Amino acid sequence: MSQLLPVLILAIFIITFGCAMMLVSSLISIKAKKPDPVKDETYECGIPSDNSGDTKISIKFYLTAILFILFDIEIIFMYPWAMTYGDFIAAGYGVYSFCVMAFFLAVFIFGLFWEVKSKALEWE
Amino acid sequence: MLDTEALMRIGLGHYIALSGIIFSFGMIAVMMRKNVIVMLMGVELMLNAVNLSFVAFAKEAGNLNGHIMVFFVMTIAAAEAGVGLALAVAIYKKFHEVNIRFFEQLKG
Amino acid sequence: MMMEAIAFYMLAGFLIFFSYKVISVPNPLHSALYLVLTMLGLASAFFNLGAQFIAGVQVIVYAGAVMVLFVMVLMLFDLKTEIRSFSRGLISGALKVMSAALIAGLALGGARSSVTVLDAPAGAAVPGDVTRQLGILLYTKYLFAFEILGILLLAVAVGVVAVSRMKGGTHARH
Amino acid sequence: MGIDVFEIGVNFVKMIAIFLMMVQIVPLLVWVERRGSAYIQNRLGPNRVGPLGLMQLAADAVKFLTKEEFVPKRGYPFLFYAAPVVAMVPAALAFGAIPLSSPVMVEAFEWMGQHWGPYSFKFQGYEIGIGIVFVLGVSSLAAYGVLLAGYGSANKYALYGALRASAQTISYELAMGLSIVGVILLFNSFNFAEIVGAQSAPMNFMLFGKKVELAFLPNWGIFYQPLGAVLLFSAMFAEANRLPFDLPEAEGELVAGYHTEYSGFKFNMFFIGEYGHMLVASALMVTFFFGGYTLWPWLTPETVAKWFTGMSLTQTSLLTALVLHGVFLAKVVLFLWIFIWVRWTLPRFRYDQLMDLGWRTMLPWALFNTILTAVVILIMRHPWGA
Repeated sequence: MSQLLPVLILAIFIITFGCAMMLVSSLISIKAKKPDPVKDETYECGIPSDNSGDTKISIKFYLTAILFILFDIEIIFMYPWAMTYGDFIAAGYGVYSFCVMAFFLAVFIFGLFWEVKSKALEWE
Repeated sequence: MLDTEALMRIGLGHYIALSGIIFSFGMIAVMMRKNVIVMLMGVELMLNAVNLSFVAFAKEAGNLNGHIMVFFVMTIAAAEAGVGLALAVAIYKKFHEVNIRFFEQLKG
Repeated sequence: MMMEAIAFYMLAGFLIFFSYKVISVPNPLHSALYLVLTMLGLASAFFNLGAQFIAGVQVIVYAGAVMVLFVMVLMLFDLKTEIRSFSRGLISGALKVMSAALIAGLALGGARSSVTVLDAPAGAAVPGDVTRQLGILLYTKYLFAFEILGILLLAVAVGVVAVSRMKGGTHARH
Repeated sequence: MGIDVFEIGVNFVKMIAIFLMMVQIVPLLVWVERRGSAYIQNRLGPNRVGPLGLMQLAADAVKFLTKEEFVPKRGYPFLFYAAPVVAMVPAALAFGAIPLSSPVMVEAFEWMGQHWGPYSFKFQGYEIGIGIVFVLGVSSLAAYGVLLAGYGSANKYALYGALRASAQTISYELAMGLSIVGVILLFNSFNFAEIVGAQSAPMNFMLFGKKVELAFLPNWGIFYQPLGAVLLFSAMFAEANRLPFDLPEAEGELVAGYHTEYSGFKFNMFFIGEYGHMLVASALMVTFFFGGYTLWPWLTPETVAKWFTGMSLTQTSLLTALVLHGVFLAKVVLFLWIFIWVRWTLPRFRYDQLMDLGWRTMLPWALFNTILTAVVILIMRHPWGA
């Protein structure tokens, strides 16, 4: 608890700081003389803005995010291994520890290779 | 019944109660929300609640088997979210619908 | 002792509030953001319970990866509002009552067990460096599960690409 | 060792001071960036307001605060306001966990009729045992500020920019996470203090199970992990959304990316976030590969303390900490300058090139680096003959 409390306090302080600065800024900022409907429009380089709400976005982003999750977990699995590798070596089990991760990495590399091969990571 | 002394002494039971409440919320989301993506979030919530109880039990038992189990549950949960969302998105792309009632009528 | 109790109840209050919000707000995007807050709260609960590495993984995997995916999907398809977020009807009404009873039961049961079962506060602390021990345990006792999970992740990666490639999938060739 | 009011107070002030330092570095960096870019492009840069144009910072601050507020009518006000605040949090939290100098010892003293015990204050915001995992976790939250900004402003350019930015951030997070594995393999620790401590000695390593020591070189990570350092530094550029990876705000295509609709202080907060990421990236590079706050094998807290004999422990440790903090800042400033230098030297990548680089070039190289490190460490540290 005592380790995490400062983090929480700092986070709260930053949020307070941000809100306070926004408040001050909105209090002392120059106000518009009269409301202007055109100014409140969404910015779209000057042409009348398109509000159909039907934005076409490449779905490539989505597959990237999923593959990111999967690879991210595999990388997280390497962290405890990297941390204990020295202990395993010192205890004489270095080759064992290396083989454990070699198998895991082989699967990882195969997966990455397959994704590249199947053009799942291709952006045109 | 409940005396304040027991309420103030945070033990395993408190964490289990908290975990139970969060689990129920997740279950309600799965049973009663209509949006498939919110239902998937409910599943995540349930898995998280279970993780909390695993960690609490691990501390109580004084060994780390619970932590390892949490690690595995997280992996599986992430994989499940990935596949579940892939399916939901595939269906949404085709029918423009995320309502679970609609999914019941799909036929191969 | 007192501080610990206050910290726990604050954390529990936040967690219950956020997870309630997850299931009750109509906009799925707001649900996802509340879920992020719930996961961060759970991470700090793990941290308090001595599972520091697990807390870090919780933040990296759940808050930093899985929920980013959820938020991205919701933004991609602009699934803004459901007019009626809960289904209505007799069965779901019964379900609501049942779930309320379940929550009450679980909470009460947990609180009761804290009185009867537990004499000492949870705290048979794991000795030494938790993360190091976790690593050693993971690569010896749970080696098989660990390697199998590697293969599972590979299978999921292949499956996800296949699902997005299939007819009507996200990456179908037009 | 109990915690008393004095200790809590000092820790609190220290934490806030580190955050404010981060906020204050931003306008200075903006000035350096503008003058530096002008120097690179043979221009003058801002030189009118005050000496060397330094008062430009104050003028900018006034302008940020007094600029007319704008909230898009069609946007989501809460998300729109929350996004800049969320963007500021991750960098600041991560920076708080990095040790900035050696600890300050305070001897026992009498004050206000009370006895205050000896203290040891860490020269950092807070100490987290699993420092590396904490920093990685916190910086993976950076995607939310961007996503909320893009969604909250209900503008298609902002949305595109946000999606691009978050996809880029998460793609390079893989290369970043994997290149750190090499560092962890080398030092066998998640703890920044231990990593810095291991680098403060003269260079020593195991050669086929025998210990070799080279006294003329420091034991810095860069000598063992050159490839990891290059990969980590490049991934950090992408994490901080800096050129050549600043696709999210590619002016030609997306107006200004996810902060198209932002102005005034809200925009400034995104700026603080971006420069905070640069600061964290530089500090991490220094901590992992360039010895943290240590300068050279012979310049340790003990040797510095020897120069100032006749002072109390409090004074010497404070002086040491300040000197070493200066060393740390000098190293960090060097990396910050590289950030700025690269920005005004390299052109921007195309989006497909960016994703290709992340997934198909940097990730395999990071994997190669991990395997190579593991093999070399196994061969070198294995107790042969024992």
